[in-house]
Amino acid sequence: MKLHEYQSKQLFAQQAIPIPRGRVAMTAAEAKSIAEELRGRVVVKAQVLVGGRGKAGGIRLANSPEEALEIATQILAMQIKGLPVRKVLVDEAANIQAEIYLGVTNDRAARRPVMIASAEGGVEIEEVARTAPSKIARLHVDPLLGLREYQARDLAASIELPREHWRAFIDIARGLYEAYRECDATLAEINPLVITGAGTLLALDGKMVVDDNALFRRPKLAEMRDLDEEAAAESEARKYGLSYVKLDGDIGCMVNGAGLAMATMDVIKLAGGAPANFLDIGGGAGADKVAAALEIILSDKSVRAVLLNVFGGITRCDEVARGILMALQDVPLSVPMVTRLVGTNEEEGRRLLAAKDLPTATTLAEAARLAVAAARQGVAA
Amino acid sequence: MKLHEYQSKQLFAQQAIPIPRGRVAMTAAEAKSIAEELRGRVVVKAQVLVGGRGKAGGIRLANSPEEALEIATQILAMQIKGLPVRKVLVDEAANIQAEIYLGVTNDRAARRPVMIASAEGGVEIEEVARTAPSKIARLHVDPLLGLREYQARDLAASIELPREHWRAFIDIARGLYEAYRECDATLAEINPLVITGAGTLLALDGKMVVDDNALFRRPKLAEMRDLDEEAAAESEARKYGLSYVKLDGDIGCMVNGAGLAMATMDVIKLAGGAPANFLDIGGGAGADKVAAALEIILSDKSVRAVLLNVFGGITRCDEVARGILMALQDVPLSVPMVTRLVGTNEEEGRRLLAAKDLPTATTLAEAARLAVAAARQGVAA
Amino acid sequence: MSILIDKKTRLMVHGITGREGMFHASQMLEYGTKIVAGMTPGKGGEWVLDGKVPVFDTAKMAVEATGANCSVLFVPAKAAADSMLEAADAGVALIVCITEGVPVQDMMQVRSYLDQRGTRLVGPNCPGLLTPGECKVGIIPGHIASAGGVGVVSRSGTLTYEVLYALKARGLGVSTCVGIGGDPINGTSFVDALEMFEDDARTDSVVMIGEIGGSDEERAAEFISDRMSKPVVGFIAGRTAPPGKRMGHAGAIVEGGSGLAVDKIKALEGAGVKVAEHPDAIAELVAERGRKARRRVKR
Amino acid sequence: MSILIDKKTRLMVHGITGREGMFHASQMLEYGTKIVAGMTPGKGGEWVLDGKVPVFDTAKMAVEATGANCSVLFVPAKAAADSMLEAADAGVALIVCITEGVPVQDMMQVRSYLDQRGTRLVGPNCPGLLTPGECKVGIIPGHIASAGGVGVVSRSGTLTYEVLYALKARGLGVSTCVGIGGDPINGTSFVDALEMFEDDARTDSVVMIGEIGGSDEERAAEFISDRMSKPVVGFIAGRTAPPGKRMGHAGAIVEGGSGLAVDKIKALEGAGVKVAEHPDAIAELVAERGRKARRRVKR
Repeated sequence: MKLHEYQSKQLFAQQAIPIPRGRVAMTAAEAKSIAEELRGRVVVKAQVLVGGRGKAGGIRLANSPEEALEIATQILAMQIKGLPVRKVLVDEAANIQAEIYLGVTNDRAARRPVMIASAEGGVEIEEVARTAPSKIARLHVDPLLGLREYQARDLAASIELPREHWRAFIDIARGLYEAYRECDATLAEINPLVITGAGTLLALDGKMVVDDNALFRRPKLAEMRDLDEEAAAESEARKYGLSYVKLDGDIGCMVNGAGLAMATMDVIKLAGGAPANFLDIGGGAGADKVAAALEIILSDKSVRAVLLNVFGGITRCDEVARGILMALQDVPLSVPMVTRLVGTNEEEGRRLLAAKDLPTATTLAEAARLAVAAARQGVAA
Repeated sequence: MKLHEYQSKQLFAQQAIPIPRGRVAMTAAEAKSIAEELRGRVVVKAQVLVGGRGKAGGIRLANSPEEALEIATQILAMQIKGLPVRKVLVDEAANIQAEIYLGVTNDRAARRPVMIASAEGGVEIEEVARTAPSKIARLHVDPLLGLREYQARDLAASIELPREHWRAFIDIARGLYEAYRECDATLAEINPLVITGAGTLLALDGKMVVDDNALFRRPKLAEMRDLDEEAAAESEARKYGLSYVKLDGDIGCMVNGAGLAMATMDVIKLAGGAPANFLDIGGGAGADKVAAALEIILSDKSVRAVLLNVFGGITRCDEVARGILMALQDVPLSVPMVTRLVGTNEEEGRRLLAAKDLPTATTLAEAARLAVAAARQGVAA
Repeated sequence: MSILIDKKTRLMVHGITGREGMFHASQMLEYGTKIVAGMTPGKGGEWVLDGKVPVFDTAKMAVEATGANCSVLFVPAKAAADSMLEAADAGVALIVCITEGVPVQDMMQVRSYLDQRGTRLVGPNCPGLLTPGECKVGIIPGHIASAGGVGVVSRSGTLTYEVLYALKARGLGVSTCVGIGGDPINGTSFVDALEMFEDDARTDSVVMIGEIGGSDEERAAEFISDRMSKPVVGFIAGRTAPPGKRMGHAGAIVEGGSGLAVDKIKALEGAGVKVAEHPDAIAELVAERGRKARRRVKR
Repeated sequence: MSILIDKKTRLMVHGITGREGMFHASQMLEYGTKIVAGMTPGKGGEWVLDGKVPVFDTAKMAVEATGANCSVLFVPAKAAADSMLEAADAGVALIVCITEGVPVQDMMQVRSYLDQRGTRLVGPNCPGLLTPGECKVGIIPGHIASAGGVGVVSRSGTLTYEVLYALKARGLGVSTCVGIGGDPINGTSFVDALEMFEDDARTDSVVMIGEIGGSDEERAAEFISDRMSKPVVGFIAGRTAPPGKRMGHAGAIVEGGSGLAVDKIKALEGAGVKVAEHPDAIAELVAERGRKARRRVKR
């Protein structure tokens, strides 16, 4: 789960990381009154869960409360990469002398957290990593010991941070690591971490991604989820423990397992079709999950055929079949559906579907061919 | 630093360990009003930092507020093992079905925390450990991982706790471990942890010892130190970072290093004398420390001679000599003093003392003989 | 021979009294796996599966009483870390964690601890292990594979079954199938499994099924190139996945630049791996390599 | 030969710019110890001790630049755990922590981490090491010991100096003196040091100085009885200490029943150790054993 900049910065502030004074506003009028409170120049920043806000014009400087009103009005009317801007953060403008990057994430290969710093913050860190990897300092953290003071100091030394900023940098790095730990984050980053004209460090922008699997023990973070920012279908899917991503094609997919779901999409493409979505019904999916999944797929108007591909491991084929039949009681099947059930209790599953005249395939390639043909027939009809 | 029962139980309660309702009282009248609040039978418990309160009559049951007043009056007039009782804890009386022991401490040999449990709580755990070691379950904890739920369950199973109490026991054990961690304790124990008539678990008595070396990061615990409970000389010594223990003899000792201090005491005894105290001026002791140490020793009226034994490592002999001379400016030397300075800058130290006519010895045995003789002469004189 | 599990495996099932645990324990038992113990706190003393399997309250008790040397976990995600540590402390040499949804920071701690002890973990979020005809630990349907010389290792669950199914249809048997799971931090990597297959006398070729995300496949390619003598056939799921979109597994996030299917395929092909275009083609490629190998032997 | 330190030791001094660090660094340098680096965060780039020793900001930088293989710590107690971990991570093989007052829970974590890495620690709260004529790491006054065949290991600080002083007065030289420190959780135990002395060609006898508290001496007695061929002379401080009273060190708490001087002396004597009544007698016993050994050789 991605958090907004303003949420991430609030979590940072709880770890005593200095952030600019400022607040989030839902309306332009609110933005103006925040600007009045802050006095002086402010920055109005679109709060949307995509990158590239700056380039899209979603981050702008305002010299007065009136200008803040005007800019907030404009930004709140924007869409950035298809996402409507519903909130703006109004922050005191900072006097920036230098921009640092500081982040912590999980290193899969090393199986431990890695803290990353660069004296060249502010730009795309991936770009620096690609073109000048020596400018990126990496430091692995023992997951049982946490980030120690000396490690944060090593990092400061590695990026050749002037020594007068070490104390502040060490405290911020340890605070950031704590935020990452306390929030079960998979990413916590400050970019840029600026050195101000007054010689202090300030987290000007912040980003956190929280491990969805850990939300059960982070109830306060779970409440931070911004439902506005998710497609309705994706929110609906999550409610049932389904993983759904909308795509551009016309063949709705319902598959158990992410790997098989991706392979199914690959095979649809090989067969000349295009998947309308990724949908993983997960392991141990019961009838209610399958029914919900089918409803979500059919609610997408561009879907012209459905391919249901289930290989039964934890999810038993008979359960899947019952789920489909149950869903069909509520949702009339507006497009053709090809099903493929193989694995645990497969005969029982196929028997249940065949009894209701639902076409079944045995190989994945065959299922994809049938689905692509069915979608074309739909278009032709 | 030892904590009182009522302090320990407050710390346990912060980890959600159930404790009896109750409060501490400084006067009998207060004890009465607490008993009135609690209603029903109460237990009045002397709060002194020694064991064996129960046997000494410091823990008594009161059936009414009036009885609580009477008992508190008696207990607050007591001395237990030489310590005056200045506070009583007034707790709701519990309906006890069974008594368990549960504690966590540092296992020096294993170099990790060890959690100890026994189904036979309430009595002296050392006694059970000695006579029926199989009734004591021990479980080592990885200091980086902490006490895990399964370990607490293993412990419950080891002491054959009825299964219906496992959930409560696991939570209490993990809470106790957290208290131990959060307080930098060297001991945290609940004895007895009782199973009540209502089938719940309750920490009836609690004891914590906090690592003095960690008090710098536990300011709230440092405030809990009960100055009333310490001899004035020991408090004074601690202020200067000295380690002082009053003993029964007449030869005051001032030594650097605990091992050498103990050996010095041993040698005094071998020479036929008796040490009046243990006093370790520690490593890196400056002149002010030494002066304070001398003042503390001389304030003990049973001291008939002083043996100052310093072997210079971190503490340099010239510093010690200057400390003595400085102290002698404020404190007239009422008894003879034998000094022995060997090690770093020893010549300079001896020269400084010799210039003021202070007798010096070279071996420890010689120093002890001289001090014992001086103390006897003092008695003869 | 085979890797990780065989007829000597003495299995303990964590969470055996739960719905999934019970269902799959009965499937494993039916397959011939020696389930010597079940483990559910609070249910110690019961006997399940027609009185064939004793249930214990703690893993320690189970291992002491039954000599279990392998643990399989069907426990809720929030209890998984604890169960893995418990199994390791009880002394089993191999832990297979089926549970999905284990927090990634839990996994980092667990791996760190298990590595200190030298305990092998497979998973989490994996289908487990299958040595056809000998032992099944996990949820891989037993009837879709027969015994033979193909080692299978996969990050995916159900996609693996596809491949086993297709191999069997072509008469190709499997030495051991290892589902390593799709989570970003897991116990056994591709390289670990490939190394075991290389050393296993029964295995004569290997199928490796990867996914987008991470760089485990790239490290596997390096290992294959440097150390493998046996032929490897590969497949990478997610060629058509849009970059940067999360695909159910945390393991399937495409991480800035690396982790793309195209890079993984390139790395594998560079190491001499035949990479299949779709799952059905995997079995075909294995059969083809087998024919070639036989032809080489004949000449 | 000697144990732990010798002429090849390349020392880094943590906290070299502090008062104690600077004083003892100059003493060590004067003794002949190769101090290759100092370490004080924020003072990197300075040169201290008449421009002989460069100061670094981090241990990593110091080790990379100078090849330091041993670290000695003169840092405040609250920074000690961090400094020990830093030195271990920087790759030194031996850490000597002079600092006293390190919280015991810090030490448990540090030991656990150092053991994983295989880094040896001596201390904390110890006087350090002295290999007479070769190298001094810590605060043991150099002039009170000469080179020879007696290995000395001690929990105490200044009491050790007493013994060194008395040995020298009798013309007995020392191979290495190891001050293991009096804290309840430390790096090197009596058994560790005895094992090294047993294996050291130069050492022909050992002096072991214990204290009340804990059971390290009892374990040492067991080791001596089972494994030591070289004669050991012992001393235990605290015969007259009242039981249960805290004696400055946390290490000197008498722990319920065990830890008493009388038990330790009994255990050592049971293992064939000659236990001295007072510190001055130690040297006498060593000399006596030496004479006996020589007599045995002569016959």
